[in-house]
Amino acid sequence: MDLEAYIRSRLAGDRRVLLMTHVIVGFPSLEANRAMLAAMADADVDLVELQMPFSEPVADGPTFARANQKALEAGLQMDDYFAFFEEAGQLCPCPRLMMGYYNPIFQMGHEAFCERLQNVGGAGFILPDLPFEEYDDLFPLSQQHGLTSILLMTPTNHTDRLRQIGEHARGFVYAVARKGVTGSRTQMEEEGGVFDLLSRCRSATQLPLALGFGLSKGEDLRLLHDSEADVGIVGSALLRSWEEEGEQGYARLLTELAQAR
Amino acid sequence: MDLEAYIRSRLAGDRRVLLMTHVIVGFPSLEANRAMLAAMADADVDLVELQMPFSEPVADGPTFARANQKALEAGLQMDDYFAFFEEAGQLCPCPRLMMGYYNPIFQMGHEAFCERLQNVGGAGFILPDLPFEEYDDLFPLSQQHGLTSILLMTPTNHTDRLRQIGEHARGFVYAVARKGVTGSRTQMEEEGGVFDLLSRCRSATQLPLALGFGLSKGEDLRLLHDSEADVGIVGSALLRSWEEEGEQGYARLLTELAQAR
Amino acid sequence: MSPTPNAVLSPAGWERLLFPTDYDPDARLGYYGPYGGCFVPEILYTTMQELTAVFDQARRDPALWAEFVSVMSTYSSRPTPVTHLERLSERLGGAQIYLKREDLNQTGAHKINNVIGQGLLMRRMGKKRVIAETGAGQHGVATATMAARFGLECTIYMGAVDVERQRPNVFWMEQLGARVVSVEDGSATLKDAINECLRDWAFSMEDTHYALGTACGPHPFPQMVAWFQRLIGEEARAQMAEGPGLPECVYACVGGGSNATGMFLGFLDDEVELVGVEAGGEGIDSGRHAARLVGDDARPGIAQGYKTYFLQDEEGQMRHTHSVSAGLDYIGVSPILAHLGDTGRVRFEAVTDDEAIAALRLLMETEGIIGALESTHAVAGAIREAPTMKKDQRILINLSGRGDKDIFTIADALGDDNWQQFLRRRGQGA
Amino acid sequence: MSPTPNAVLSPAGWERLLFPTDYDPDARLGYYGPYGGCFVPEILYTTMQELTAVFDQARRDPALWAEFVSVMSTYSSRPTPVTHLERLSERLGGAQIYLKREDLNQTGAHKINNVIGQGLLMRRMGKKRVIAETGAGQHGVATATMAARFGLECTIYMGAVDVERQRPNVFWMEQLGARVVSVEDGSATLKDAINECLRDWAFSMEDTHYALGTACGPHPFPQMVAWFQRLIGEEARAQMAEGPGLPECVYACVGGGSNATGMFLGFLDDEVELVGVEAGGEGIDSGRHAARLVGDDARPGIAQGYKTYFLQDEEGQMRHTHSVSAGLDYIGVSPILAHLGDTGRVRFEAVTDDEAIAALRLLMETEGIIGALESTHAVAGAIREAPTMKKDQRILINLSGRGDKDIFTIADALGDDNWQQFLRRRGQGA
Ligand SMILES: Cc1ncc(COP(=O)(O)O)c(C=O)c1O
Ligand SMILES: Cc1ncc(COP(=O)(O)O)c(C=O)c1O
Repeated sequence: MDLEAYIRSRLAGDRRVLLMTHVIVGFPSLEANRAMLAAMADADVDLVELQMPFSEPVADGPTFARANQKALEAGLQMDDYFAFFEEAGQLCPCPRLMMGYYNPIFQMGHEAFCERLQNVGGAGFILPDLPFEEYDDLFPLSQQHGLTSILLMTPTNHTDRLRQIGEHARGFVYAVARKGVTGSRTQMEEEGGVFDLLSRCRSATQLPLALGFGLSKGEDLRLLHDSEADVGIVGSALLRSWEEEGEQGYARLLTELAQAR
Repeated sequence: MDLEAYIRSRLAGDRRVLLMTHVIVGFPSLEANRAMLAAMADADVDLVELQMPFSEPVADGPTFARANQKALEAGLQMDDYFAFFEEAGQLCPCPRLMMGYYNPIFQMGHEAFCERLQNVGGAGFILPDLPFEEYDDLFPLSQQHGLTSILLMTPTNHTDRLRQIGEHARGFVYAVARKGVTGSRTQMEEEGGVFDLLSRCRSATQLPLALGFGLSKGEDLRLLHDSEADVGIVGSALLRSWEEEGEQGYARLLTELAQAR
Repeated sequence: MSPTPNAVLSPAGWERLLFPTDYDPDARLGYYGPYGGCFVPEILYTTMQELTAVFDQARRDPALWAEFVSVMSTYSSRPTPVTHLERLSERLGGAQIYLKREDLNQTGAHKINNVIGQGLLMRRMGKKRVIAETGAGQHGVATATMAARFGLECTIYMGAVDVERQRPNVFWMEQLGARVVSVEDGSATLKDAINECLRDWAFSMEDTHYALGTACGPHPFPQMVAWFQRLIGEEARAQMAEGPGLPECVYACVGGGSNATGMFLGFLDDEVELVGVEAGGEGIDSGRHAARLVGDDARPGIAQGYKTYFLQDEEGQMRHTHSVSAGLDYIGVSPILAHLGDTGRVRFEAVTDDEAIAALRLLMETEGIIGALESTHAVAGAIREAPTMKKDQRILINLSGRGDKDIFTIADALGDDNWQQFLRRRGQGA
Repeated sequence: MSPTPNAVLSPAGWERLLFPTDYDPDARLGYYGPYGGCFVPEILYTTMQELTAVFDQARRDPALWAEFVSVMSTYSSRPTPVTHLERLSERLGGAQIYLKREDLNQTGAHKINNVIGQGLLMRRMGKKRVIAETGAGQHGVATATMAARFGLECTIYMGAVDVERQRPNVFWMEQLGARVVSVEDGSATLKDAINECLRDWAFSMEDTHYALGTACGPHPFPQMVAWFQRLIGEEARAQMAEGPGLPECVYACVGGGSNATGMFLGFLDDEVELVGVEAGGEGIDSGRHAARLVGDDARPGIAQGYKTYFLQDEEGQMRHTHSVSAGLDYIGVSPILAHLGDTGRVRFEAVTDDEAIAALRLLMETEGIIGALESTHAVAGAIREAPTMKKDQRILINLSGRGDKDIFTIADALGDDNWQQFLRRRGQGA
């Protein structure tokens, strides 16, 4: 089942919105990542992104930037990443997306990347610093390997740009809730904010919309129930809860989020 | 008796050359100065210069420069200087010359200066930073006050300059033995050195010649016996002996110098 | 020594090099051969497009260039002179050596050229806040200077390591009214400061311009920075042509590549050999260096918004670089230079820390000129080659900046005891 | 604000001011009204005469001036620009303020003008060694620079107190190949360094030239230094005349007086008010200052080879002076300025340490220009007056140097904690 169909089928149940979560592989440790994925399985999370650490994470705010760096300092390499990606499939059954920066992909080669990601069971990938014009053979190759390449739409994009992205998008569209990088809170109900963005995205694509950047609690998801959004993405808030409240706090937040779907 | 006549009369005795000594008033202390003058009296010195301390002693080398500074730091003022100048007349009977820089004289005024110097029994003065062109009314005033203003001739002066100086000179001419400032040794027998200078000075003046700068021992005076020089001036060597060997060493050097006349 | 102007680039090659096509909102511009591009998060797409459009309009408007030249000649000392180094040339016994004196600029380096140019663009865009990265601190000081002069709010991002290495520059930036943010991420040096600027910009682009300091980063920065810096090369070419005659050979140091590109563009269509000098650090073999185009340690990659040769490991993670000169200590290099290297139009050399310091000394002793350690890399390159040339041949070196700013580094490198003791006394509040 | 060009000095007044008669070996020249002269020990008489003769010949030889201008425009960045300070003028709400940018010179101050000029005279005299005094270190660095460039041996005398205050400059002088001698005598500052130079010279005059750094000292130094520095005024007058129009008022700081004299000479025959700004230190009343022509603390006297206003006690002993800026911290003042003050052609003002520091900050914040603390005295003077003038009136200020060199002093004055902590770390060898 392709990603779009999967999302639509999950929404056919009683979930008003789906939950996609995020892990930086290798941070705080692979051990911790395993516990996180187990908690996600318990919460029956719908989708998960597994971020591949990179030394120059320009789209990430301080929390994730430091996490990237720590994971690399701890020695995480590509082999470890893909091995964990595979293992994650056993820990948590939902579709897994590779998320990361383009350079490591460019270095291993598009073909090799697609092959490896397919081999470890990836559903697709998100490359925030690779605009669609630069995909080159990544579009056809990803399709050949059964991978969905996810594109982003943002509040600063003009209508034609959104339309162009819509034309290239597959699976679902990652709608970036606000300006800036990962990690800050988003004020959901701000004038001209999230809901405005979602309706602009909806004019540009019929694909499911996943809203990310700054969602942090059940309430944020609930606010999406009657919106154009099909998926809510929670990243840094979860990492923060792990760091501040440990495994139990993490599980508690996951449960809150899951229940708010 | 004027200074020139005094020198000629002393040379009429058995002295082949006269000895002029030097004191920086207030250094190391007035007390020490008194002992110095007493020793000079014992050695029957022929002439003495009493240097008036100045804050910018450009013609003095390190030893004297520091002595000027120390005397001022110890609080020596003009009143002290002239009082000591007068007292020196009791300590040592020979003619006393004021030696110093021009600015303090300029500040007190030429007239006042001449009057004060006359009142304390001065025979004349030497102002190494005042070229004869700048004397203005100092020439006539000094004569009115019975003071002889001593000019300098140096190894770097061309013949016409020496002749001009000769025309303005009175009493005797202070012949500077070498380039530089006070305080370094002079090699008396160097090629084109002291004796060359003396004969060039002699062509420019019939006045007695006093040779100074760097004479330090009896032998230096003895070398002047058959020269054009009428007076040998010893300054820093004496101060050095005081500092290094104390009062007794000082007296010993004075005796050596006196005997070498 | 065999200049071969590349057919593709000549005549008027640089026009085509820098402006491959007219602006077209649907086309992604900014490629120089396979290098360049604009790899930014989608949130910055519109900003980059707007900047490209504004720049594209401005560069076709003769009034902008005239205004730029006018500001540079009344606020800085343009045209900067070309100095003939008679004593150094004599000492080396070969070619006549000439220096283009970017060190005499306001703030002491070529960086001000680019910053003033971007300042003028900001006026056109109506933006009131400027952000910039800085490594050596030169670009930070230049940006803070421009911000003060133009009345703009200013934030400078600087790696924590560089903040410590370049404290005097931090002090001056703050005095000039800038906020200096110390960046603790990554290797806490220049590249991390660039990342931090991109992050700030992703929030603030509405009222904020990012004044990138070298001919790197996403399009249109390489093009824009090179375009303003070409003032160096244009002046120098005219000065040499009117004076002693065109040089056989032109040297410039290569950090990000802005001073080199700016200089080289003036001579691209001439029979003049162009040599870029990279930081060889402790030697290419030691692995402790910042040479991207010399040696085999760098490979093409994509980071910080553009594609070029990067010093990176097998898996695409950026490596730590090393150079005695903070301004050359960078993982990437201008895509324009990467391309000119591929085509053979520019030759690249690397010079070690020790050679750069020796060149600094020789230049001081023979000519009384204190070059920046960045710039003395170029001097060192020329020193190697001059003796093999004839006395009637000419070398032109771009002295991109002055070295006063490097006193802490240079005094350390030369092991000056008096300086160390002085610092100890001052540090104790004496 | 009522410029009254002095009849005696105009027209072409400066020609007559500087060169009262032709050279005549029997006449003692170098008087400006009652000030000036040549009060040196007889041993230096011949040297002074020779120097006067060489200079006298050189100044009548158009080739010398042409060579001077050529060196200054290829080795330094002459003509230095004039910068209009729009933001500062606006902030003050009065006259339009312009800066003559001597800070953009090679070595960062006007001092290089004089030194290069004297270097060209040395070539004519065939002398191979140069000595110089320095206070702030600027003149020492300039002299060491010239010596390196011209291939001369160089010794710089510097008061021990200044050696400590200005360590960075000492470091650079040494790197440039000069021997720096720390002078412990007297107050161990500038005046004592001058004395030490005169002492060295009394030994070494045969192969050595004393390159005095300001328009003071025995004739022909005031004349010679002013003659070379007038390049500033000539350029500035032409730049103002061609551009915005002549200023109503010209400001310059006055240490020894070389930058002020050089600037003022350009405007002596114009209806332009000339204002010299002295160092008011902690205030004239405090007694801790270096104002010779403002207030009553100085009287005419003779020291260091010339006659002028000196800060001295009743008995003619020189006093300790004080200023936050080492370059203005001097007992005497140019006899040319003393005379121009007497005749009313130049007005003198004093500015306190605090005002000079405030002006430094304001200039940085509004215009991005870091002036030397010496120069910001002139800026402070103009800041006082500008608001009382009309918006279409013009003030020209000579920015004699840049302030990077003052980082230790300025950071102290501003009480910058980060800087102190940085020094502590560096001092501990971190
Ligand atoms: C004086 C100087 N030269 C050169 C560089 C290197 O930059 P680029 O290669 O962009 O000219 C720097 C960077 O800080 C610099 O300060
Ligand atoms: C920058 C600067 N301005 C002014 C002066 C004062 O000297 P003058 O009065 O001779 O110009 C100095 C002296 O060191 C200086 O360095």
